[in-house]
Amino acid sequence: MNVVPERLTAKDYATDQEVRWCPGCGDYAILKAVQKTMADLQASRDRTVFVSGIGCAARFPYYMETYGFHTIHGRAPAIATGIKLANPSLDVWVVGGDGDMLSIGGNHLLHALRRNVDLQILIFNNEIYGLTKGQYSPTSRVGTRSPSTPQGSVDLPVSALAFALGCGARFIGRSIDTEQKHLPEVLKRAHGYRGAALVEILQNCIVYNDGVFADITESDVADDRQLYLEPGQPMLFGKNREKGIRLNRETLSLEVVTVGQNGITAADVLVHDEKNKMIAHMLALMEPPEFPVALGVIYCAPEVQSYETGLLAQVTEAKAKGAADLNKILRSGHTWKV
Amino acid sequence: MNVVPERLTAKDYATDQEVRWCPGCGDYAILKAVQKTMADLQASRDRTVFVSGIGCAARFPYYMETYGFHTIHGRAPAIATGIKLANPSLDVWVVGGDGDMLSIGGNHLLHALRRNVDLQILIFNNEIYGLTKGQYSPTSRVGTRSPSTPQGSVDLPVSALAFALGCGARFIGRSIDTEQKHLPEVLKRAHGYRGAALVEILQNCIVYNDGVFADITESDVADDRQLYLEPGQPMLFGKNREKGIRLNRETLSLEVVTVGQNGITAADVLVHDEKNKMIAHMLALMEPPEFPVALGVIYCAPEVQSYETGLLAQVTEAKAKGAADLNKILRSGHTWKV
Amino acid sequence: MVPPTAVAEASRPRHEIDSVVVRFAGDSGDGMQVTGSQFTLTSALAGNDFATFPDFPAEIRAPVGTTFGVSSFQINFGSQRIETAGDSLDVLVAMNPAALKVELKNLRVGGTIIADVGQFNDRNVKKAGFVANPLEDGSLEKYRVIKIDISALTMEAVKNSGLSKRDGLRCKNFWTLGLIYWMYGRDRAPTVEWLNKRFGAKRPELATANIAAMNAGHAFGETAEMSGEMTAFTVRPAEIAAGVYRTISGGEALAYGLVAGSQLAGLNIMFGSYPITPASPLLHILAGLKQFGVTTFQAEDEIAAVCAAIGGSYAGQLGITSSSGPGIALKMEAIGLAISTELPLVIVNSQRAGPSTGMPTKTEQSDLYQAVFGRNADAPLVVLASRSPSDCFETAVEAVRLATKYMTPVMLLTDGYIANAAEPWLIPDLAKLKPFRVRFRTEAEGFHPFLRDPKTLARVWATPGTPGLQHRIGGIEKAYDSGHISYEAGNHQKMTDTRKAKIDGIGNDIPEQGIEEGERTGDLAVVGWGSTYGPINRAVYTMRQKGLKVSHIHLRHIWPLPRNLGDLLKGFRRVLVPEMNTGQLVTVLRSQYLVAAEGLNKVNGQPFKISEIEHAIRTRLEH
Amino acid sequence: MVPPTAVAEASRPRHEIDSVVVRFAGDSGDGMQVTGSQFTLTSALAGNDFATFPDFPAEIRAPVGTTFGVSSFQINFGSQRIETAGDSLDVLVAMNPAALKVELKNLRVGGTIIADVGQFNDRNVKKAGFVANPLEDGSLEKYRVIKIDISALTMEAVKNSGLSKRDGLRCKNFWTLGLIYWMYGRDRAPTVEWLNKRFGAKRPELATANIAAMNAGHAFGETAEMSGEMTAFTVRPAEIAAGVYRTISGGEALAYGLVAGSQLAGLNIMFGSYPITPASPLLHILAGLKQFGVTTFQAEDEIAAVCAAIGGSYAGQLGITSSSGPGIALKMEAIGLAISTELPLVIVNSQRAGPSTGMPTKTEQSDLYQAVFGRNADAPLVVLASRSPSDCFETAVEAVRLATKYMTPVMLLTDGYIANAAEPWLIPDLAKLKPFRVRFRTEAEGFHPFLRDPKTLARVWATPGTPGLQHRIGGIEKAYDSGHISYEAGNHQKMTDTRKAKIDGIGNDIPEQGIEEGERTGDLAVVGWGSTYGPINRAVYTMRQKGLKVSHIHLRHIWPLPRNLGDLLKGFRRVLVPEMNTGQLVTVLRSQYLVAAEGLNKVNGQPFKISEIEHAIRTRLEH
Ligand SMILES: Cc1ncc(C[n+]2csc(CCOP(=O)(O)OP(=O)(O)O)c2C)c(N)n1
Ligand SMILES: Cc1ncc(C[n+]2csc(CCOP(=O)(O)OP(=O)(O)O)c2C)c(N)n1
Ligand code: SF4
Ligand code: SF4
Ligand SMILES: [Mg+2]
Ligand SMILES: [Mg+2]
Repeated sequence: MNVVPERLTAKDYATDQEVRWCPGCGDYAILKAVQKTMADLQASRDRTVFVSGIGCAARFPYYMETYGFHTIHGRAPAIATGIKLANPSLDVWVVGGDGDMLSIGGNHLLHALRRNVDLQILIFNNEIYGLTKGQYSPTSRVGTRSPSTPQGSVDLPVSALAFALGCGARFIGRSIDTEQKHLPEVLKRAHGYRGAALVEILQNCIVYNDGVFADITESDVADDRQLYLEPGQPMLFGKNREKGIRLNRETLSLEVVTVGQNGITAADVLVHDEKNKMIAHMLALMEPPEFPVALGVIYCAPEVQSYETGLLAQVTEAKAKGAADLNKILRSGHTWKV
Repeated sequence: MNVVPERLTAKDYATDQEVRWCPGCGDYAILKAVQKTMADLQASRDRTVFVSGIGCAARFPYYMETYGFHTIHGRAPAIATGIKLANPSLDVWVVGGDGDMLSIGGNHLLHALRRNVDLQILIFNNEIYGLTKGQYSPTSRVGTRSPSTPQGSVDLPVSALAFALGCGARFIGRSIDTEQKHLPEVLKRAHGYRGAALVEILQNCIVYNDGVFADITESDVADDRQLYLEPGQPMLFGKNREKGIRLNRETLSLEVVTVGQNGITAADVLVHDEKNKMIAHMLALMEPPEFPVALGVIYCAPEVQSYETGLLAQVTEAKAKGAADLNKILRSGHTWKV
Repeated sequence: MVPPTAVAEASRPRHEIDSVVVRFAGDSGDGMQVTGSQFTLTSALAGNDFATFPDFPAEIRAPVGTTFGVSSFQINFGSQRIETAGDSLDVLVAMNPAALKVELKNLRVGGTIIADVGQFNDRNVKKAGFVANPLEDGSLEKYRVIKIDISALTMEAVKNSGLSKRDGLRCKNFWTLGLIYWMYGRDRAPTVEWLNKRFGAKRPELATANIAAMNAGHAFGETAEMSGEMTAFTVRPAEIAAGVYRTISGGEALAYGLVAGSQLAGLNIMFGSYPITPASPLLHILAGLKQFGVTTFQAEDEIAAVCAAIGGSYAGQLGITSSSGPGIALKMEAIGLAISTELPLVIVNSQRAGPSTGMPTKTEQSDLYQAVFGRNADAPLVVLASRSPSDCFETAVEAVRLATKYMTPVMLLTDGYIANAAEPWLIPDLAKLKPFRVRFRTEAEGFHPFLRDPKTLARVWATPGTPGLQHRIGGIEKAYDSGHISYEAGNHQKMTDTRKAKIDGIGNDIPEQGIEEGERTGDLAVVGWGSTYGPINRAVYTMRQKGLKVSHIHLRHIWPLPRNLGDLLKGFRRVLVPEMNTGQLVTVLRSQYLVAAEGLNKVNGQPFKISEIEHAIRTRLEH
Repeated sequence: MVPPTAVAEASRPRHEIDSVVVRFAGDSGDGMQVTGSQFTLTSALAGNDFATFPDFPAEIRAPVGTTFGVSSFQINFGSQRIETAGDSLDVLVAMNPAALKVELKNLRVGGTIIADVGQFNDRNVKKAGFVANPLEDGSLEKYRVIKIDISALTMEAVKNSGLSKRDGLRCKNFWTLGLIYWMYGRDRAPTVEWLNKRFGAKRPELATANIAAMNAGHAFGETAEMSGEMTAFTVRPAEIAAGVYRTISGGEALAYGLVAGSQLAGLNIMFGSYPITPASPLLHILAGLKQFGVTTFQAEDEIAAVCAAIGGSYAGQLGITSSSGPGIALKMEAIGLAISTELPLVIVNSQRAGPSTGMPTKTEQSDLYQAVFGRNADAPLVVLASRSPSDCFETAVEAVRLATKYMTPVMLLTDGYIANAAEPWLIPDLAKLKPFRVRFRTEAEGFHPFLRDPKTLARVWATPGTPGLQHRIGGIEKAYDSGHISYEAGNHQKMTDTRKAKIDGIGNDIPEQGIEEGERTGDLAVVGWGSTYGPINRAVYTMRQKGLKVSHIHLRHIWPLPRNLGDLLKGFRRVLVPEMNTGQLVTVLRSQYLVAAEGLNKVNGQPFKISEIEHAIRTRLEH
């Protein structure tokens, strides 16, 4: 007789806590997508941990019926590293906003990526500080007027994904809050990657930055501004998938082309190779209006040993060298009797 | 009658303080090169400021007869930003080790670069923590044995320059401590760049990491392991400049070729274009033994408004809007008389 | 423009009262803060004294109708001197069941509830956690309950405005404000003006609709129907010092005080900060004052913020940074650098409830330890505390004076209550403030960077760019006689002693401690600091009326302490220290003066009530 | 192997003495630390009691011959109980003029200087800052000066070793060691063994040469030529408790203590740290103890280090982090998180001279304020201090016990002196230590994350991976009854009170404060903490011999304080608190007990001398 395993549904990953984001916030959609992802993965609720910093995004763990740690601003990657080192069998997700991860938390993100700790790191990028009421963030575009920049911001924004690649990230992906089919797929890929996997999620802050991604997400432009990457598939987009991305191999830059126009054929369109870091760089930096935004798994390097695996192997190795007898160690070396 | 201006020599930029690095430390050579740079530039001693964090490298300001601020570990870019904002007419140099800048100071470096503050930032990379006696650093190669990693380090190092590009740096260069001709040239280019200019200097720590760059600097390998970049010039190296770098435009990767072999001609060799960010990425990541190390100005984007220029323009703009009368402001809006 | 409602005033008899406490409570989206500040403004213009207490939810916008999404604004106004926002409410405006649920406990028995019955539907009632509709089930019989379908009346009032239903309903706060204006005989004109200014240019229909709603609410009060239930009151103008007044919040007063201080010092400001509740308003306000030579830098984190400020001071501007508890903790290492290099620096700490993230929107006074003691090594600095929104101005000027005169970091403590509350302020004439211009060192002769003023012990301030003075400073110990790095034992002792003596010496440059209320000796001294000023002062006043020998001492200078404080305290039989923490100032006073001071501690995120302090005084003096 | 020199012992008459203080001083590159530790080892094997004080320059390797490049190692050994490294030197070994210049002030009048005349050339003499050669100009006539061309004699001794001139000359420290071994009748065998082990495998010629140099130095002592000038001494074994001994440094004792504690608790260790002087040794040593389930993580900075430790504790290991003052300051915000989430955490603070970077290689006790008070909000934790290298072991075990039993951060204070010094240690039998195994929560029934043990008030520890216990924690205030986020006023009061009560309650779980030396009442209590133990104890002992009614009280538990301490202090007429800071413990004692404790403060980077404390005791009791 076969025992039919009890299947958990997305709802089983929701806590009984009232969700406290502003009505209409993009975070609701992300929550839904993550709960769906969990159900798709049939993730163990008690072996999964969500770790976050501070911010609207960082409230996330309270709504996941798993283990959760809402820590302090910017430090989630460091705390998650400690969790993973202490118990590598846990499935650890890190969640934070663009401020949490790229402003105060930039250094920890850098080192978690560089070290290749086996984490799924999600940045909810709304290009604003939501929780503290709307100041501009390191991803805000030049000229952003906010309470702290009444005349508009002057500093150049950082690209979460280009930054990650510069840090040595081996997996980067991107999706959009409301993309309830696409987002879970990207999250599952990230989950499957052994090593640090970073996913940027474009998220609408309805209160302080409403419509900042309208030029990408509004239904009338979406087709022309969203490029869904598939490994091994040509980079086509547009209503009728008539547009494509071509690599200009002379200038080493990307161009938007229309298949069938000016002699462009399907063969001219770049085929997505997740392992090509240089292309990944260019894809990460594509921006409207000139380009569509690249979505999906942009870069996925071959897996190498993750940090905690390497470090804990040293512990195992040390243990293998003989019983750990502290009494004996204390008495080794030069001792004398009185 | 012409007044002959008094020319300052390199010595005029030396303080009376005894230099306190280990005998043979690469920092001496860098000091010499910087003093020479100052003399070449005829830099004003009282308008120049050297700001550093903590570490052997960070002792640097004490030896420069300019203004100097030896601050705290990792924070020099942030302090330098404040200095530049308070007095943009100062010429501000930031100096730090690989630990200072890329470990504890990574976040400040990220944001100084992203904001494009007009600073010259020098990283003395010895791939080790010198001052604290030899622990491995974020640039140490995998397997580095150090007091804190007796079994060898397991984490992947970060590349200072790839990181910088990911952060949005618009000028990156590289040289070697002992290259007394080349280093001042790179420094002068950095100095001339209005915006954040990052220079990585490979530096030998004779005590804790002696010879870590021997595979690049030893005289028997130097020709084959050092690629000196010149804008508009082909990337040639080797004893007789017979080797070159070719771009494989299919895989988007670089290759070492020998001119005259296998049908390779001079035309196949890549010509250095300082403005090409993608090539810069690839150059920054070239490593022996497969590749020579790229030296010189690797990337130099067209100048854009630097951060302090933009921010201070807002102050000027605000001032231009009328006399700043606080008494008046206090009395504006709703007031009432009792 | 003729005030649209000027005719209606005084058409019915009004009861005269001394003071009233009103609290507007509703959903976060109901505009309670705007309502409150408009009411504050008109109270000011009516010549009342007042104090306010805005109380926000932690969430940006919590789901509609929940208790944790309730936002409220309390005002205490009167013809007498008002010290606090009031212990208990006379009038509670409840825009929905959740607001009633949360705030009812603060209403005095017999107090008035004005409820929008239009929002008391089953769903909302349940969401608020009531089992039955409290307006119906008799549970409110201790109060006067005025039930009005404000929602419906508002919709009616704005029906011709062309607004959508949603936008129209949003005007209900102005309908309510109109009603309350009628209750207290207020002039609507300033609010009309404000609405026109706010919406006039871009969305004039919003101005029109809100004005219509306000007028309708006002008219509703006027009409006979309610006369049985509602009473109209007159609150006479308070007797307050003559002069020009305005309302001011703590954030504004701080910003203006810092700018005024910088002008008195002859410096520009380099302000580095990172947003955090409740400290952000200072960043926002200063960002709008750039015309005064203020550069505001939103840094990547608190460490960079303080470091940029230090860099600014090093380069010859006035470095200022600001944050709240957790952010201040992050700045401590860098503050040590400013102490070691003896650079001026003002650090504003808007305290909030902790530990850790705690309750960001709730007030607390628990960073005194951190301010006085919270750094590695012997690292003394100056600590000041402001007692009220308007007092922030003076305290800020004093902070700048001490920082620049003594080349030292100064920590200025304020709190969430002060930062958000507003009060009337007799606007000072800045021309009358005494300047304390900074003199930068320019003479090369005899210069070294740690040369000191023999009297203040302040070191010279020589900024990069000064010809011939190039030098190096840093966080390593410096030789007393040259400023060079020194590891010499005796030198470190001397420098440590000097750093301490410099700060201790400031005790001679600050006013002697005075008494706020009462005699210089007596049975009980109530010693406070910061935002507890109001309730302590009022409680001491009242208890003195009852014949108790109690006095109120309130500290602005927390470190160093005023030189006469020890003697002053010895003149009292007992010393009581009310604090919104578990007992921090009391530790300092006991250690400094060996007086058996005892704490009165409240750590629930709410300001003290006058009655709590009265009670404590009484029990202390009845034993 | 037969000890190569066993024959030579006792061939000449020896003076017997009780104790001697020797200081080896030379250039950083001269190997003084190795020399010192070898001498320490043989002193231990000879049965002496001893204490050592290594004193490093700040620079890694300063230029040869400079005063700031002098490295020295002081040892006090004897047949009596040794408490400190010694106030003044009996013998100063000066390998070059700079060493003489720097250390001469510590030599007692009549003391012996052994100088390598081979290094007293004009250049070196000038570099050290002498105008003339001090060995020649009669300036040393208050001392016994023994001039030996150690350099030349070493070169002679190693001439057949095949070493380069440079490497050969490097053996001069072992030549000198050989001479000193002769002076005090020491066995060379252990050093021979050590040299063979150190160099034997890779560079046997170095072992051979150094042994040859040592033997030559020893033989030099033996030979007649020097007999007029040099005396050989015997220092008898000290009377010390029976058992097996070893030498131990503070760093080692800490590491072993933490591992022992983790074993008693039944936990693995997650150690996160970032290098900093003088805290790094703990990182280095623990990195070599991975077989005990210790994971060492060199983080990107101190914040990440403590955060990783917190993550480790959250996941069910013992989170430990370690740093020195400036790094500890950076950790404070995160420590607040551990306080708020009530997770166990051990924070080791190896104090150094400040403020800011200060003097990293010099010792100080100035982080007590930071430990007790240095965080935002009301955020109490446990503070312990160890008094000596070996005491670090016990203190570390106690830190782990309290952290895990009470689910709280514990700050363990040590200092640069303790971290680097070494002393003999009666090795404990770990099997005899009482285990305090942690019980993780596994029952789902009735679980919530802030359930408390009614007695200790510790919350349950439920780690991710436990079936059915999934829950969320964080730094926002939590409801007492559910652990959910709560902004409720009364709840915050209750939680604040509970956090305080939990820590205060630990006062009942720690030993009553005892007396180290003297009676329980008297004229003067000298109260110390940390590394001042030695000089205080010896001074009190001596003054008691002279009939003064003085007692020594030494605190291990700084917060909470032992429950009987207040009463104890009241039994003394006066209380004196020697500290290497400007008066930090004294502030705490005064505030807690209102005792008129006074400070004896020394802040010059050097430990107290016994005589300084004796003097202070005398002046206090003569008034
Ligand atoms: C140490 C510290 N500094 C500052 C804050 C205040 N703070 C909380 S969240 C936040 C930024 C929020 O922005 P983001 O991370 O983008 O998240 P969002 O709210 O937009 O989701 C800030 C500055 C804090 N809680 N702690
Ligand atoms: C806050 C703080 N943490 C740690 C240290 C200790 N520390 C000083 S320098 C340094 C790293 C030195 O390495 P690097 O920056 O590479 O400079 P190098 O000495 O190699 O030139 C460390 C960890 C410190 N001074 N302050
Ligand atoms: S402020 Fe913005 S990001 Fe935060 S909950 Fe509201 S809509 Fe979402
Ligand atoms: S330790 Fe290394 S980097 Fe530091 S001064 Fe010595 S040689 Fe140079
Ligand atoms: Mg955001
Ligand atoms: Mg380095």
